This record gives sequence, structure tokens and C-alpha cells, in this order.
Amino acid sequence: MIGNESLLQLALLLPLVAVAGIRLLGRHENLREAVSLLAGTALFATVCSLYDPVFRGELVEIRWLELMPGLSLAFRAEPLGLLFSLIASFLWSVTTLYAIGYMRGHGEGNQTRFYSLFAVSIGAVMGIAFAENLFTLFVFYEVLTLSTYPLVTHAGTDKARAGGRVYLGILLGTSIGFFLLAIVATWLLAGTLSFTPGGVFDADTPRSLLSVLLALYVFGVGKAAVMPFHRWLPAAMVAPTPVSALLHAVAVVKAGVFVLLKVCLLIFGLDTLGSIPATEWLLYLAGISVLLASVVALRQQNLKARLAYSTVSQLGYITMGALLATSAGFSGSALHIVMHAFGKITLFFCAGAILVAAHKTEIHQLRGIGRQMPVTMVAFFIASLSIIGIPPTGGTWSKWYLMLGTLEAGQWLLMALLMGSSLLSIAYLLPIPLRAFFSGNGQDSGGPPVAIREAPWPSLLAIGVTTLGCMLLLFYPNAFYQLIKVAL
Amino acid sequence: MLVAALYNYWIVIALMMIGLFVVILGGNLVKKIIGLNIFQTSVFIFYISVGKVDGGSAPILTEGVELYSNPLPHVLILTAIVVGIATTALALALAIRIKQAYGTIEERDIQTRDSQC
Amino acid sequence: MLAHLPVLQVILPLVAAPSCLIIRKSGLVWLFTFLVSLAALTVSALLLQQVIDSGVISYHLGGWDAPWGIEYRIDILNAWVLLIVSALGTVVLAAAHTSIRRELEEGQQILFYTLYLLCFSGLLGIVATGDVFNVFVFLEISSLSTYALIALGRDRRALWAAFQYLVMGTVGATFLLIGIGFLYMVTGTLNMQDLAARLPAIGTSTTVLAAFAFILVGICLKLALFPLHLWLPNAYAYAPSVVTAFIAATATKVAVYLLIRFTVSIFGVDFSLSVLPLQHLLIGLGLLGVLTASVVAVYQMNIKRMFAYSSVAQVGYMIVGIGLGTAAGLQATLLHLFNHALMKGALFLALAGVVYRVGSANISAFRGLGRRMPWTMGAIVIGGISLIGMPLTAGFISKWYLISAAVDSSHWLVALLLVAGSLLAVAYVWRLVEAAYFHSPETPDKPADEAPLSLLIPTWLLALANLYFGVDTRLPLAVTEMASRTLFGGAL
Amino acid sequence: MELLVDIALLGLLLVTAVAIAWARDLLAAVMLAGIYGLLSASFFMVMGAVDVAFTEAAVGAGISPLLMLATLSLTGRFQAGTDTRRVLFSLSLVILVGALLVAATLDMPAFGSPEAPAQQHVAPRYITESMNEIGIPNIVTSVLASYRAYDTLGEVVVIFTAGLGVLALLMSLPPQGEPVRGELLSPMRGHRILRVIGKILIPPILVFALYVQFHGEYGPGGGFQAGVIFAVGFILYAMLFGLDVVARVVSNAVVQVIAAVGVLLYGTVGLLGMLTGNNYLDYRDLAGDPVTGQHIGIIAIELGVGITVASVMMLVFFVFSGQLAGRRAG
Repeated sequence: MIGNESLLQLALLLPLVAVAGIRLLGRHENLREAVSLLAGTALFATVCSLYDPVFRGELVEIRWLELMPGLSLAFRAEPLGLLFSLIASFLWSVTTLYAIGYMRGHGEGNQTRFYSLFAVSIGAVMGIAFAENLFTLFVFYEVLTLSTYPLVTHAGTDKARAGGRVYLGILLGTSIGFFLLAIVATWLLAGTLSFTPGGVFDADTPRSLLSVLLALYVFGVGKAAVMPFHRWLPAAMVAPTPVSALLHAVAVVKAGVFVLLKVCLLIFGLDTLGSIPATEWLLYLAGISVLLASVVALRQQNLKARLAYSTVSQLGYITMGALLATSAGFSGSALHIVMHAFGKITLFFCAGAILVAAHKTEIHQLRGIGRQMPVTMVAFFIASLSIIGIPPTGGTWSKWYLMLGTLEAGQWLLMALLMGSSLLSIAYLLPIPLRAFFSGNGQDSGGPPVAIREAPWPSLLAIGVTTLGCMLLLFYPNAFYQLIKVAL
Repeated sequence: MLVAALYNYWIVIALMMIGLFVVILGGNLVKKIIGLNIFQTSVFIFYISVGKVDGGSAPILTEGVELYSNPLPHVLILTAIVVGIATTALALALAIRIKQAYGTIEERDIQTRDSQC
Repeated sequence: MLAHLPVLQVILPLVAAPSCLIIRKSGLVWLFTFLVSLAALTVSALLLQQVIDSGVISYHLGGWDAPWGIEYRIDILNAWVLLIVSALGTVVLAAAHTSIRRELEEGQQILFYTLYLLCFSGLLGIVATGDVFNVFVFLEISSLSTYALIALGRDRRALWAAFQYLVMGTVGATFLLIGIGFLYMVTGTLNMQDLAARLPAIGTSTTVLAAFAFILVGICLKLALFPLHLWLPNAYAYAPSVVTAFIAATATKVAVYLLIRFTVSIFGVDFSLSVLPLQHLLIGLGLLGVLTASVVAVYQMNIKRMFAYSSVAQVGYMIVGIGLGTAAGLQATLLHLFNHALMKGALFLALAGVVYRVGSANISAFRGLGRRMPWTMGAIVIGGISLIGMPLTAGFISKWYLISAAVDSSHWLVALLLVAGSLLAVAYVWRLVEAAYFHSPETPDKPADEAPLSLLIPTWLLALANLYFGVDTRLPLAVTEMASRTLFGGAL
Repeated sequence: MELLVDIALLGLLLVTAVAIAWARDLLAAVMLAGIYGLLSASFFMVMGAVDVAFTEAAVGAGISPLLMLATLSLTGRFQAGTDTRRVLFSLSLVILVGALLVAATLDMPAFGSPEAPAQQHVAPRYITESMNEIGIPNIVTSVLASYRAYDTLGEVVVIFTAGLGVLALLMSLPPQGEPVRGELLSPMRGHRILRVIGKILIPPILVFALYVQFHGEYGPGGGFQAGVIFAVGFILYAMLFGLDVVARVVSNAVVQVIAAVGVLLYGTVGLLGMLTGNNYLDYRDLAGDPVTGQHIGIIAIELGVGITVASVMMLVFFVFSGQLAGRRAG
């Protein structure tokens, strides 16, 4: 039997081992991808076996090194982090499976670099999830930015480079500009950076200062894509689809909102958070972010761009839930991390499948495609439901708790806003699968119809798994819900 | 009274500023170097003035003389003079090389020639 | 022998320099200079150890007591700077042989090493001494040799850059001389300790103020503090590659040291930062330097020039740290002194490798270089990341301390602007990374063509030092903390 | 009387400086700079700074104009005009600095006052004690070669550095392959009278150099001045009889080595101090009693200074005139 500490070590080091393996076996495609898959599965298993001890509230903590007095690289397995790492590691394996089909089907170059950076990113996500203090978190946050940057510019075209520049500029800019500053200020105010239940600040810390600090955090964590710092997310869509799917639907963006949740809960504490004047303003900002992004999404004709803006909007929900400073709102937020992850990754998988199989990227090209690619489009439909938040999908739960949260906090306006944006999400998501099935062939150009088949089987399998996940989460949200309860 | 007490210093300042003016004004590099020389030499004059003691004789010990000029500034300036000539020699060597490389030692021409390439 | 360490530190390279002319074989001369600088490095390490163990060391040259003779006075501050200078000087020298053989003619090589040693000992002499006039003398040794070294660059613009530097540097040194003269006039002494003891009694006479102003301007000219930096970019850009690496890693550091020595130790914090509006001036100019130079750096086509502007910006950081006027700020400056030497050393040595292989430091030459010279570019990326101040690199540590010092003394705006400077660093570093990794080379299919090992090893030594000192910070933190505490404790 | 001479000399200096700033003809400017050097030497003389006066005369009125003239013959005699904006800018900057300086003088001790701090603190010891401690009458030499001998070592290194710098800059040009005809190197070779006078003058010059070298302890003079005079002897010889003739006696490489030996001599004497168990440059134990030790040390290091200065001066001059020759041959 391995000790819990060793499990935590393993969770952090496995991705690195995978990187080494992938690099070594770079020449042999099959072996290389087998290593990726194997590492993914092993990582998921490792994280799963941490569930019990964390649930029982055992202290699982490791320290790597101390940089300067009080500033150390240290990790602790706690419920919120576990929740995040569970999803990320599970979806990593699934995405690897998907990527095998996609990358081969699409004939991408530099695949070894792709897979190894993919593993580095997941390693960084593990670091973020299990960080014991803000400093460690910041380190891995930056590692994640830097390691995903080459993935965004993977194609090496001018467009990809331009996208990469925006990506890096905003993410590094906000993190160094605001996040780091906020961390330094926290350090000076509280004398510690460790995540502490109930928050680290004294009761007599000036609220105005905390207001500034909170704003710095909300804007500094650019990965949470709160407007106006959301531009990087659509820009990142130049990346290959598996990257968009895993990183920009799950790992990177969820890292952002996860950081916000963690800061709200364990740096400020929900009670303190509720008493900060700026919280109200930031709440409305998040609300506006939700609404505006939905409207923008509606106007996008490129499928991936629409999904990207939808992500911006959904991230707004999560930010809002955390800032509500109520337990229901917080639970909703945390649950939405899970639900949205499954839903959005499915949607991206589908978009990638369409690209690989039919070479289509624009929405208007998708009319009637349901007949050639039924599995993909059914999956698209179910995932859309989950994003919108209607049964039979898991998204129902998170939306429910978020609504409850606005009610608890007495924010009627926000509640209305949530409902309005849900309607908008119906409008921008559902027509896509519906038209795919129920309208005529979009190829009215008169050329000879191209034979379109489903995507390669590994990709299809992956789509199936995540779609199933979306539905199963309706019935079994408990594992996650209990974890959130422990966190609170 | 004030004027008599500080006359030396003021002249020295005027000399310094003339030297500095020639340096900043630029133009011909050799002229610049001459300006630098004036500037430095005027600082030497300043130091030696500081070391002057009314009625003091040259700091070479002689029977029956009690009052000497301050020898320390003299020592410092001996060193500074050497530094000055060293700088001048190097600067002139540079000017020669610049003439060979650019064909001119007028500051403006050099700059235009640099911006062309 | 241990009792003579302070003077050996300077004398070893100083006496070794003329010996080079007698050896007359360039390979041998290189080996000789390298061994000498290694010895100097050992001496500086021993000195630091000695100072930590037993406090300030005072060494009376010629056996004459302090205000009458010249004193070498090593406290923790100059022991630290001595270590930085000798370490970087040694590492760069290790790399010099290969690069110099390509960039200079046979006859010039021996002169190069001689001048290098002279410059090296000049810099060490400035730091070690406790006598203000002796500072001037050694400043001139280092300056004259630097002018000549810069002028050895192959591009004709090196000559013009050297000349401009010579004029600016000489004016600066003469300003320093005027300031020293004023100080001597009102105190009758040249010894730093003695000056520090006698100045408070004189108070704020205009002569003292003018002395301060002239010394400050003189040092800032050497320091390339914005807006007195105009000589620096060309000098860095067109000097032989190793010379750039050497002076970028050491010369400005020594100037920063002088600034600290004069403002904090000699004039005293009270006088320098409280009586005068110097605090605002230093912070203002420092920030201005950080921002403008970084912006200009973004638009440079020549990468050596780009990093030269970045050096001007980084000097700004150090000046802001001094300007904050707190022990924490000073500590940040001292940390950055060390860390910046590591970064710029690594970066410019890596550039030397690029120039060696590709023959140019223009951004277009970097296209696709990530594949052609993976190790060299790897070192540049590490150095660049450290320059930006990413965690786990040395640059982060100094940024962290600087920002916390700013926030701690409630200079929020300063903190924000410092951070903005970092962002600009992202912009210019990333331009390079993008060119190297995400542009295809102009002549594709060129096989990997790494810089020679003799260049690569020192480069990576410094790159790894950037990582190492980003993680294990005990030594720099302990030393800088002790230094800033004693400086402020002694002055207040 | 002394004051009047002082005022007059300063006035002349001012006039000369203005004339230099005004001159378009660089040859005139260089000549004026020579006069400026001579005037300041005279001023130093009046101030009782005999050693400084001696040095300034050799440098400011001798070596420095000589090198400038050599440069001018390579770079051209006239300068171009300057633009007005630059004049205004420079003028305002200079006035600013000047105003600061004038303000600084207001709190200064009066000129010549024996009560000034500079005269009170460190210097008196040199005057009262140097006879006992060092044992030589020229206080300047005592301070220069013993109390502050380390500065002087620095000074020697500075001049050595400059020599090497000049060499590094100019040695590679012109291509050293083709021999240059002798008369091109000696513009005065044709003047028989000059050559005869030169032949008569040069030996006394060299002897005088030796006198200055070893007399520095008693009167004005010392290694630096001696080195310059010695070099002037050789330079004169080169001008009269050709560089190639001199080069036959001492080649460039040999001069380099000699320059290095001078610095090494100085440095080694310092190290000897350490071997006798004292600090660097402490000569007191070089002989039986401290005063004799000081004496030996000072003679040795002054010799080092003289050797280096003489050889660097020669080196610089040879390199400069090598350029001239190269240009004329080409």
C-alpha cells in the first residue's frame, strides 16, 4: 500500500514521467501515444485513490522546497483541488484518445512536441489543483500559460502566431500585472500565503484595501476570462481542436475559475468576502460578462469561436457563483466546473470531428450534416443541453444551485440575468444540431457531394465517453457534491 | 572681500564651462577632445587653488620655512594629469580610426552615415 | 596570506595584465588570464566568507593609517559586489577564447586579454577601495580599457560608440573629480569612513550639496541612468560579443555599487534621501528608465541593442530600489544586482554563440534558430524568462523583493509601474522567442549547428545559475539582508 | 604681487579658452591648447605646485599638442560649422551647471586661507611627519610614492592601459607588410642645422631625464616627468633621423615589453612589502631601518614609473607617426 503523501507526489510527477517517456519514444508513434494514454489512466487512478483520505479529512501534505522564508513550493490535497484534478486527469485520458484520432486524421506535424507539452500542461494543472499556497499556485499557473502557448501556435502560421501573441500577452499580462501584485500585497497584509479555511485576513484589515485586492485577483486571474480580459480565449481557438477541447474548455479556463474559487474560499473566506464592498460591483461585472459573451456568441459564425464565447459566458457563471459568497452559490460554481467541463469538451470534440471528417469550420456549412455524422451530432445535442442546464444532463444541477445562490443572496437582478442568459444559450447552441438534422444540405454550391463519414474511431469513442458522462452526472452528482460540502 | 576670496574659483568655473561647452557642442572630434582637455585642466586648476595657502612655499622641506602649500592636491593632480593625457591619447587614436572608417570626423556627418546603413 | 586578501583581489589581475605582454602566445595568454581570474574569484569567495564571519576588514596600503594612506575597506556590501564581478568576469573569460579568436586578429588578441584583465582589476579596485580619490583612479583604469575593448568591435560603428562613451565617461569621471574636490575642500579628507564621520557636522552647505550633485551625475553617467544612457546601447551593440557580456554583467553593477556607497554610506541616508528630494528623483528617473527603455527595446531590430536597452531598464529597477529609501528596497537592489548579472551574462554569452555561428545579431537571423541551435536558444529562453521575472528563476526573486518593498512603503503606483515594466519585458523577449521557434528559417533544412562547447558551457553555467538561484536563495538573501541592514543600521 | 600674477594668469587662461572655443582652424586651436597648457603650468608654479607645473608643462604644452598635431595631419585642419540649435542647447546646459558651481562656491572657504579644512585635517601630518617617516625633503614625492603610492600604481596602470588601447586600435592599420621609405618618416631629415643641433641636444636631454628621475626626492621631478623627457629625447631623434632608425634601436615589441616591465617592477616592489611581513607597498622593512627602506622603495617604484611612462609615450608616438607614414606611402 502506498502512503497518501506518495500518492500526491505521484500525481504531481506522473505527467513529468510521461513527458520523458514521450520524448524518448518520439520516433515510435504507437508507443508514444500508448505512453500518453497509460500515464493518463494512471494519473486518474492515482487521483481517485486520494478521494477517500481527502473525504475523511486527512491531512495529505508535501513540501518540495523553500525559496525564501515563508515562500515555499508545497502541496496539499484538499477537496476543491481534488475535484478539479479528478476531472482534469479523467478528461486528459479521454482527450488523448481523441487526439490520437484527430492528429492522425488531420495529418498534423510536430506531434511529439504536441503530446509532451500536453503532458506538461496537465502536470501544471495538477500543481495548481494541489497547491498549498498562493505562491505555488502562481508558479504552476505560469507554467501552464507558458506550456500551452506553443500548443496555441502549433500551426506556425501567421494567424496562429498572432493568436499566440494575444494569448500570451493577456495571460502573462494579467498574471504579472495584477495577480502577482495581489499575491505580494496579500503576503504583506496577512503574512502568509497558505490557503486557510476561513481566510487569512484579520477582521480589522481595512475593507477598502481588501476591495482593491479582490479586484486585483478577479482581473489578475486572466484565465477566468472575466471581461474585459477574455480576448485570449477566442484568440486561442487557432489551436488544434484537442487543445481547445482539453485546455480551453477544461484545464486552462477551469484553472482560472478554480483559482478564483480557492481565493474566495480560502484566502478571503466567504464571510469576509460578503463584507467587502467591491464584491457587489464585481458580481455585476461577472453578470455583464455572462450576458455580453452570450450575445457575442450568438453572432459568431465560426463554430469554435461560438463555443469559445459560450465558454466566456459560462465562466462568468462560475465567477459569479463564487462571488455570491453563499454556500449554495459556491456549490453551484464548483459543480459547474465539473458539468461545464464535460459538456464543453464534448462540444469541442464534435467540432473537431466535423473538421477532420468534413473539413468544415463555419456554422452555416453544417446544415444537413447530421445525416452523415449522426453520432457526432447527437452528442452535440446532448452536450448543448448540459451547457444550457436542462435534463437529462448534469448541467441541471449546477444551474439549480447557482439560481439558489442568487436567491439566498437576494440578488434578483442577477437571477433574472442568469435566466436570460440561459435563454440566449439555447439560441446559440441548439439551432446547430437541429439544423444539422432537420434542414436540407447546406452545400448548395452545386458541386458534386463529397462523401462524409464519421470521424476516426478513437475520436468517436472519446465523444461517446464524455457524452455519457454528461448524462450520468444527472444521476450521480453526489460524489462531487459531497466533496464540495467537505470543502465548505 | 568675497570677490577676492573666490575670484580663483569663479574663473575656474568659467574655464570649466567653456571646456564643457566645446565638448557638448560637438562638431569636430578633435575639437571635442581639446574641449575635454580644457575641462579637465580647469579642474586641475581648481584643485591646486584649494591647496594654496597664503604665504606658503612649494612643499619641499627647507630649513627655516614653516608654511607650505598643501601637498595632497598636488599629488592628486599629478595623477589626474596622467589620466588626462591617457584619455587624450586614446581619444585621438579613436578619432584617427573614425576618420579611416567614416572618412570624416565631423559628428553630424558620422551620424548621417550611420543612419544610412 | 589571508590577511592580504583585500589587496590581492585587485593586485592579482592588475599585475598579471602586463605579464600577458611578456607571454606573447595568445592561447597561453588566455589560459593565464583565465587562471588569474579564477584566483580572483577564489579570493572574493574567501573574502565574503571572512566578512560574514568576522565583520569589516580594513587593509592599510603601504602600512599607513587610514586618512593618511589609502585604505581598502571590505564590508559585506563590497564583498558581495566583488564576488559578482569576479564570478561573472571569470565565466565570461572562459567563453572568450573561441569567440575572440574569430572576432579579432591574431595581434589584437593578446592586447584584448591584457585590456580585459586591466578592466577587470579596475572594476574590482573601484569596489574594494575605501578612498574616494582611489575610486577615481581605478574608475579610469576600467573606463580606458573599456573604451578600447569596445572599439575592437568589427563594425565601424563600434568606433563611434567607443568615442561617444569616451566623451561621456570622461565628463562623468571629471564631474566625479569635481565632487571629490568639493568634499576634500570642506572636510580635508579623502577617506570614505572619515568623510562619513565629518560630513554631518558640516550640514547642508551649498558646497556639500554641489559635491553631492556632481558625484551623483558623474556616477549616473557611468550607470547609464535614464536620460544619461545614450552611450550604452551602441556600445553594447557593436562591441565584440564577449566584451558586451562582460561589461553588461559587471560595469553597471559597479556603478550601482558606487551610487549606494556614496548616497548611503558616505553622505548617509538622512542627508541623501531625506534632506534632498532625491527620493522622488531616483524613483521617478528609475521608473521612467524602466518604461521608456523597455518600450524602445521592443522596437529594436538588433538583438544586442535590444538587450542593451533592457539593461538600461533594469538599471532603472535598481535605482528605484535605492530610491525607496528603505532597507527592504536596498535589499531588492542588491539582489537584482546579482540576478541581473546572471541574466545578462547568460543572454549576452548566448548571443555571442549566435554571432559566432550566424554572424549577425539581427532579429531576422534568429528565424528558426530554435531548431538550428537548440541549446543556445534554450539558454536565451531561460535568461529571458528570468528577465521577465517568472517564478523559479532568479529574476523572480528580485522582482518579488522589489515589489514587496514598494508595496510595503505604500508606493502602490510604483509597484504597478514596475510590474508594467515586466510586461514590456515579456513583449521584447517574446518577439525573439517567436522568431526562433515559430518562424521557419530563411534557409530551411540547415542541419543543427550548435555553438562550440567552449561557448556553450559557460552560457549554460549562467543559465543554470539563473534557475538555481531562483530556487535556492539562501546565499543571496542572507548576504543582501545583512548588507542592507548594516548599511541602514550604520547610517541611521 | 603674487595675487596680481595670479589674476593676470587666470585672465590669460580665460582669453585663451575663449579663443580656442572660437577657433575654426583646428591647427590654431591646438596651438592655443599648447599655450593653455603652458599658462596653467605657470599658474601652478605661482601656486607653489612645482611638481604639477613641471608635469603640466611636459604634458599640456608638450606631448598633448604633439599628438593632436599628428592627428590633425591625418584628419584635416578645418572644422565644419555648427548649427545654432545645438549652440543654444549647449549654452543653456553649461550655464545651468555653471550656476550650480557658482552657488557651490558661496559656502567655500576663502581662497588661500590656512584655516580651511583642507589645510587642517590630513595634510598637516605630511608636512610635519614626512621627514621622520620617509626621510626625503620633497613632500609631494613622499605622499606620491609612499603615503599614496597605491594611487600612483593606479596612475601607471592608467597610462599603460592607454598605451595598449592606442596600440590595439592603430596597430593593425596600415598593413604592415611593405616597408616605408625612410625620409617619409622624418619630415626634418633634410634640415642639416636641425640635425646637428639635435645631435648636440639629445644626449643632454637624456641625461637630464636621468637627473629628474633620481632627483625627484629632493626637488621637483620624479618618474613621470623623467619618463616624458626621456621619451621626448627619442621622439626628437625619430623626427630628425627617421622612425626606421629608431626602430632599429628599439622595436615596437621591445617597447611593449619594457612598458610591461615598468608596471611589473612597481607591482613587485609592492609584493616585496608583503614578503617582509608588512602590507602591500609598505617599504619600511626593505632595508635595515624604516627610512632607508622607504628610500629604496621609492627609488624602485619611481624607476618603474619612469620606465613605463617613457616606453608608453614612445609607443604612442611611434604608432601615431606610423599612421602618418602609412597614409603618405599610400
